[in-house]
Amino acid sequence: MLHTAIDNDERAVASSPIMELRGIKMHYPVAKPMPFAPKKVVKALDGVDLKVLGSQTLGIIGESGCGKSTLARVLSGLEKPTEGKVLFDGVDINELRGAERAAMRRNIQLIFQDPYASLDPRMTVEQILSEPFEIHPDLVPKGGRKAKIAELMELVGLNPDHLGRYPHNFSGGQQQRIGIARGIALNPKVLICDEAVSALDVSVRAQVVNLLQDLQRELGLSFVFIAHDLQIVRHISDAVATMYLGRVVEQGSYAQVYDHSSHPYTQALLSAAPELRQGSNTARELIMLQGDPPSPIDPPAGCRFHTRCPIAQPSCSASEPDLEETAQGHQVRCFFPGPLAGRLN
Amino acid sequence: MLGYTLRRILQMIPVLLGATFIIYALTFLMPGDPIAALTGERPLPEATVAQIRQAYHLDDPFFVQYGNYILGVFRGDFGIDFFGRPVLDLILERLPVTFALAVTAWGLKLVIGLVIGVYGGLRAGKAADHFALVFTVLFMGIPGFVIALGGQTYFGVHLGWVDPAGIRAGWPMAFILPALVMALEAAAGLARLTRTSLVDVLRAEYLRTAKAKGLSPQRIIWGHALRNAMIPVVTYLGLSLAGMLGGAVIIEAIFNLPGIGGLMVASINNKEGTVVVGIATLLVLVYLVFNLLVDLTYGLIDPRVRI
Amino acid sequence: MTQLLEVRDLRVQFSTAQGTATAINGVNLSLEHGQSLGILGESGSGKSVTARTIMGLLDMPPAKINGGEILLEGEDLLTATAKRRRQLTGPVMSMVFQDALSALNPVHPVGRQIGELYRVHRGYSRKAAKAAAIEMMDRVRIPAAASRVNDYPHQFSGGMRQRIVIAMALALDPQLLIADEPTTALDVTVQAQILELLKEQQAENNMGLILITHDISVVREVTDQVAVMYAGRIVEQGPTAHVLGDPRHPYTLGLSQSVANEDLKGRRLPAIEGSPPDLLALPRGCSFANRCPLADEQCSSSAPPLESVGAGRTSACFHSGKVASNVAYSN
Amino acid sequence: ATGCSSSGGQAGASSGNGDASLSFMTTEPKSITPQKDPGSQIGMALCANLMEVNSQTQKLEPLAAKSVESKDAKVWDIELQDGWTFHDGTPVTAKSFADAWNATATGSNAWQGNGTFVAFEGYDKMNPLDGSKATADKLSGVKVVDDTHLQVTLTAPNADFPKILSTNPTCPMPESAFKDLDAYEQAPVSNGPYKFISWDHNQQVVLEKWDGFKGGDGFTGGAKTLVGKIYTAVDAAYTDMTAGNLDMIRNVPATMVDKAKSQLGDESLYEVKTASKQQTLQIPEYVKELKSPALRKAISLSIDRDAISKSLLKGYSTPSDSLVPPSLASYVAGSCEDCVFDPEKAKKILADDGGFDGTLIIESNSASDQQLVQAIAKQIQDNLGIKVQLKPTLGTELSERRNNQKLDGAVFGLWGWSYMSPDQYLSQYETGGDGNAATGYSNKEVDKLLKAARGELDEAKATKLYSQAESIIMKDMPAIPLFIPTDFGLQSKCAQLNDVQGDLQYYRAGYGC
Amino acid sequence: MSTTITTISTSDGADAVDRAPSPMRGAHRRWWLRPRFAISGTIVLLMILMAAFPQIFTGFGPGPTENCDILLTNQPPSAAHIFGIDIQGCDYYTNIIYGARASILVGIVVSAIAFGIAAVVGAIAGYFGGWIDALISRICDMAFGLPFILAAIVVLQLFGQRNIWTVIFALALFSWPGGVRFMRSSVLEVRNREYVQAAKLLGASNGRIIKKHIVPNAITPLLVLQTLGVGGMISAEAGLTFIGIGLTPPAVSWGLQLAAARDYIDAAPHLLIFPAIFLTVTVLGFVLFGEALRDEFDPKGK
Ligand SMILES: Nc1ncnc2c1ncn2[C@@H]1O[C@H](COP(=O)(O)OP(=O)(O)OP(=O)(O)O)[C@@H](O)[C@H]1O
Ligand SMILES: Nc1ncnc2c1ncn2[C@@H]1O[C@H](COP(=O)(O)OP(=O)(O)OP(=O)(O)O)[C@@H](O)[C@H]1O
Ligand SMILES: [Mg+2]
Ligand SMILES: [Mg+2]
Repeated sequence: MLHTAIDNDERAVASSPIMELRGIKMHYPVAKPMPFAPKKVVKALDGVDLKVLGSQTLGIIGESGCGKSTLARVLSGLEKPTEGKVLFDGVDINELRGAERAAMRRNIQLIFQDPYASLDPRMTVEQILSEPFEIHPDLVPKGGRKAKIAELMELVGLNPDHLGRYPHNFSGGQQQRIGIARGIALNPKVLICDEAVSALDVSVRAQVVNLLQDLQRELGLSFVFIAHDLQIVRHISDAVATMYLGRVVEQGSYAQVYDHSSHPYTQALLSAAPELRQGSNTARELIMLQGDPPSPIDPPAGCRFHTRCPIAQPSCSASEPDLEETAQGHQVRCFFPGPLAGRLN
Repeated sequence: MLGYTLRRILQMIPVLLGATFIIYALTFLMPGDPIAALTGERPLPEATVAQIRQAYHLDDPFFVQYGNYILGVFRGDFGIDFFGRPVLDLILERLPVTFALAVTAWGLKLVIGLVIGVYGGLRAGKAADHFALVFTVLFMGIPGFVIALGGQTYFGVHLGWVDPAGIRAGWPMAFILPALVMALEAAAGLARLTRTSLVDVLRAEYLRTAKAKGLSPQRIIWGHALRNAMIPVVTYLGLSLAGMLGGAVIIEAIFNLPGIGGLMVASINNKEGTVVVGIATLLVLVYLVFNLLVDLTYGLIDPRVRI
Repeated sequence: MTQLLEVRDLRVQFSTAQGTATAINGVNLSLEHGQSLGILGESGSGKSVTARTIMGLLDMPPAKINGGEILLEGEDLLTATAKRRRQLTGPVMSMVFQDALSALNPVHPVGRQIGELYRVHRGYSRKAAKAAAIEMMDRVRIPAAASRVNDYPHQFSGGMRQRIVIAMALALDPQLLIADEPTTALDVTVQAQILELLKEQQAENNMGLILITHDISVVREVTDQVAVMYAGRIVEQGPTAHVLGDPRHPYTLGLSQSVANEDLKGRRLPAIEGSPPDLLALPRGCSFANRCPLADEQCSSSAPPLESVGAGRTSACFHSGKVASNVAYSN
Repeated sequence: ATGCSSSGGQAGASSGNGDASLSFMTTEPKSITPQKDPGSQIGMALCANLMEVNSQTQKLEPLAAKSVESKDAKVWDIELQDGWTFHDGTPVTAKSFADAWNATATGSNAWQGNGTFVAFEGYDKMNPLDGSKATADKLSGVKVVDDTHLQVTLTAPNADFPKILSTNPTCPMPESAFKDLDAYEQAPVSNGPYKFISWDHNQQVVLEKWDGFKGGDGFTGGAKTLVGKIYTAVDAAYTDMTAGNLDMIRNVPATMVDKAKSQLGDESLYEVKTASKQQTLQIPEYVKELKSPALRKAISLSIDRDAISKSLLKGYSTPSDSLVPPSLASYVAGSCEDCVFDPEKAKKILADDGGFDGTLIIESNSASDQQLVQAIAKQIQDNLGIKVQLKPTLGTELSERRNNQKLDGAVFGLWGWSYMSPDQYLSQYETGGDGNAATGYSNKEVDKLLKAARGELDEAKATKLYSQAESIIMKDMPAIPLFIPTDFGLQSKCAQLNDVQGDLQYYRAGYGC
Repeated sequence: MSTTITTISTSDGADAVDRAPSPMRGAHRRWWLRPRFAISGTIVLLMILMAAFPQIFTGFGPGPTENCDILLTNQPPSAAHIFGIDIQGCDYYTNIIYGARASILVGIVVSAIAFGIAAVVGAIAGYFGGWIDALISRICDMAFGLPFILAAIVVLQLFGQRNIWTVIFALALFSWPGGVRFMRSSVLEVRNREYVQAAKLLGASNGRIIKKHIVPNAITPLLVLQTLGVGGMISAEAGLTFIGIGLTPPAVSWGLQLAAARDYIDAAPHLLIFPAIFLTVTVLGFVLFGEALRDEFDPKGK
């Protein structure tokens, strides 16, 4: 049985980055209208630098389509970025080959949004959970696998007697637990959760979030946590990055980003969440963003947010601001950072 | 749309080349010597045979023959048959008949298949649905020539409604009966597809929206369900027309329609390689064009498909 | 004055391969003109089925309405003729669906889909219907509506599509609008826009609104009244602020507690353990008993009725008095 | 029957304004130039040959020729009729024939009539057997003496030469034809009783009686218009006839006869009087296992021809007991002693011969007579107790295998004559003769007898020589005679079919409405 | 102050309920009681039995070509010969029973081959995409575009002796492209499923992913298609034989019987009627069986 209370300050101790993204660009080609027409691309990620610190949680927030899932795929090594480096322990994972790559594979795992879709419906839980060990036979000797699988089941709070069942025999929350068990089977260092709790009911969501936090404490995992539920991201994260149109526009500790956000987009985003407005210690007023995010095929010139920014100045469309440090560990990509209150017309 | 079409046309070239190559190679491999068979029981003198071979380039190595053939095709020259008639003429003479037959059959199949399919789909799971299934599959199961001969005797000879054989009556009278037979045989697949697709669509959320708008059932079915149900059906429809062009051999023979089918069988029997390949080339071309048309139509009825 | 909507003891069952599932097990609801009611509950609790039953959109079979009344401005919908129902759906009551992409017919331009309402219910000409559709699209703030009226659903973003669905629902200025999870698929910024739009339209037209969701903060934000559903039943109902601030049913309490908040940072979240009962075999007693911290013998032997627990409030719990002080969910 | 064309036919059955019209079944002609497709009924109607069989007298008579004569059967003098013209009015001259013959004998033209001229002097130069290039482009044996006289020299005496002149490959062609053969192909001009009107590909060919024809009765038919309706299969034609859309069908399969009797009435059936065809099982000499004459005889004895003829063939075939059909003068009844059914004797002969433990392969054309071949095979297998395997192949392939001597076993086949002469049958067993490739049978004695018979102008003597040859061949039994099929035609009420020496020709049918 | 009653989040199977049961499981229950399944299944079973052990049905009587009497040719049905006598004078009932073998064998083997090829090739095309997919798709186009009859005739011409295996070969050669397309599109659907990505993340090789995840999950529609196709192939064999390019005697098959019967439609209609009935019922059986299977496997089914 796991401990119930987690010391907040204990985790806040800064550790060295276990993963790092450097200048990541992920461009997807768009189908050409004519056989010899010029090439066009979707710039899903367009220059992203991020650090994932050891045993910490990095939360990522942003509107739909801003590139969060793409980031998750690039981080996990499912996709090779068009440009830039994905460093794990200082080594670019995309340069690794053969055995080294296989070994690296174990270190980064991804938990998917839809718990049911991420489990092969034709496999029993036992088959699903033994797959990692079949692929990496050296990890656990054949005889010990059964025990290891049972241990995993227990770890995520599932009854090992249910190993013979199929995914559809489980509830959504339980399915997500199976997914998590598979994710941690290989003892990864980094677990990426792309909306891993979005599909779950509130009460179940709470259970899974608790489980993730328990695991982090127990196993020293690092998390990259992507979610639409901003309150949950705040709850679980040590550091948070806000993304907009393929770029990180603000990052810092959860307190810096949530309570002292300096980028107008972050502020608008947070203000839009009713759960953050209600019963929040920081007074928030709804800042309604107009319109949809521009197309990632032709992002606006200058600051990418200027088309929807409530405090945009003509200069904003001329050039793009850099991600600049406004406080210790707090970086903002804005010419006019700071609280919006009082600056809205 | 234009770009898409262009790209598709470019893709056709290798397919066309490949298909003609296969058929060419196969006819080349076929046993039996067309020249030896030319004069029946009396073997031709060697020299004559050699001379004829030369005239038809049959003595060239296979790849040279094929190459020459393809070059000819690109110039619109499909070669000549052993009686000196241009193959293209032979085919084009008969193509309209097969075309008329296939299109008529296709149209009838469309009507029969859609009506039965929609009928079954709207009453999915009920007796009418099962009846529709058995009806269509029954026609699929009974050998086509049985239906054909029966229809020919009854409607053609007994009742005298149509000419039992030949195309003298012209379109549509000469084609109705054979086309109907083909349509009945082929309607089962369409009916099933339509039914399945319609049942799927009837479960769709947007039909619920339509109901929530207070629309009448007729309006819901005609205005919202059918067009969506047709989307998966269109592919099948287009390709089946191409298939009917090449698949009417038996029906053409029974109803004495001078179409491609008879020519096809006769030329294979006589080892008229150029004719066989010519037919294959044209039919593959027709198939590819239909395929393209289908996909373009697809774009028309389903706005989500961007072409 | 009559209530806008009154649902009395509604019961709906589904026949499935495994047996009969009781999806709605005696639901009572009432709504006045201009009022907004939130329906909360976890997945599978029967929120959508309730909405569909009211709208007459259930597929029968497999569904079967086993009893109850649905009175729309005093007129019983369950006994009305199909034609009469059609006259009411659209002009008097309408609905917004969750998944806006699948709720719109992919092969028709959005303008046509909105305009169809005017053509069918008001007999507009094609041209007039189109003009009305543009006006409606303007009303839900679709930029450059006139130029987008001929676009197809897939050409719009998720938020815009949802607005079009709302435009369709509002087109004939209905008295009652049922919105079934209108923002679940959307991200927060768009959600804020949509909720704002709904609130505004409701106020403008003095329309009754039923908002179905499992997001407590959304209910808090938008509605005056809230009903909490559990396993096909309303377990608690009353003014939103009161019900959520001071729950009288352990399930309501569990729901409101399991949401993260700033003060819980760094701590475990309280969660309701277990899962809802099997609808194929509902327990004899209180459906929530097996998950309830307060459950005792009475709870498992008989089902608690929905009883008044204060001004305008009802709760279906034998221990409604003990909830606030005595329940805490583990964390 | 002729001459009633003017008596005015009823409307309906006839075309247009009361003119008598008859329609007949044909397949889409590969060509309607007689030299290219000698079997074509259309070609026959278009062309008047030098000699022809009179349909009334059944005798071979000069037609376009005034006379065809020879003293030694080797050099033949031909005198043409005076004043004959082609349909277009140009005169028919000796050159018209010589030109046509030379063109037909030119190998590279690959006209089907080519082989007809094999007996002519100079043919070998135009079609060298060893594969070398042709050294001549004209038949040296054909000499145009003057406009109405031709002299033909053969490589060896052949008394049948006048009969050869009655076959279609010897048709004349007008000079205009050679200017544009392709155009001629589509609209041939000839000298026969009917002239070409139109060819609607795959639908019909229309011919019309030519007023300028100078041949007498017995060479023409009764209808003013002849319409060859094109069918791909005889079944369709039959159905069309039952629907009243067709007047004449020839080569009606036996399976159709009973049906026709009941549906169209007895009078619709025309039975060809002179049987000209025969079905045999030929046994190639080069198939080692089947070399023994005793085995062949045993096989022959094990086939119950009567039973098959009565049941399967419904009596529309008669068992054959000779290598030639009975209609030929050289026929000797029972010349094939072992063509009776005697399974006991068969087994005994086979046992005495040492038995047979291989498999008897029977090749046949997959498109025809499948049931008959099966029945025969079954008889052999059941009655003789040897294993029989069928090998049906397509016509072209079978021809090739037969001509190139690549058969794997016995081959079932049907043989018919082009003109009525024992030579047409027996040359199959002459070294290098017509159809000899099938069996490859070679016997010097037989060769000598046949050569002598051919050169014999005295018919009685020739007949004797042919019979003699046959009895020698029969000893080796390179072919097992099976059946003489009865040939049927179908006619509507208006058509009156007749045949000339076993050949039913549409254009000579009378018009009876 | 508060009574903490419930256990904590790692509580085990207490809440392991059978959630919304999958449609498949439900449908599978007593499937054999469904009329469509029962009827078609019985037909299919019967026909397969007939093909495998014709002796059972002929009561250990003589084989198809034994005890024949050519003199009895084409006799109509009688008490002794319930289906009458065929052209060769043999008992027609026996013949038809033995004829099942060729038809069923062709139907099943061709479908099985097409199934195998389509499964493998379709999986490869769909999974790898790119030029492999383009190549395979173009090849499929070729095979599709060639008129089936023409291609089959030409291929059948290549064989001197045509027997059941050559017919199977010719049919199989041109009957897989449809399956490939089918398989390809269902693989395309499965390929991007999250469980496949999860396997990739675990470091699974392409081979393993295809074998363990893609094929098992994408195969059902193809399986159903090919079951439906059995009936089609049986008809196709009969059709080829009918136009004289399929089986040749002494083989016994319904196609041959129908082809032979054509000449005797009036004289001996029983020759046509009986094999036609058998063929129709068999095709019907297999098609219905495929349909029933489809309904069983279709998650949207009921
Ligand atoms: N394989 C792909 N090909 C082309 N475009 C892609 C591809 N994957 C993602 N994109 C585009 O990249 C952008 C970012 O997508 P991504 O899925 O990362 O967004 P997201 O932030 O995860 O959104 P959501 O919150 O809706 O999941 C989108 O515009 C998307 O359309
Ligand atoms: N067509 C149907 N057939 C069988 N059971 C059904 C059907 N539709 C709904 N149900 C059942 O009725 C119950 C209530 O479903 P409903 O859709 O109302 O839940 P909900 O509260 O809207 O859940 P969610 O939040 O997931 O939308 C569920 O248990 C569901 O399984
Ligand atoms: Mg995403
Ligand atoms: Mg719902």
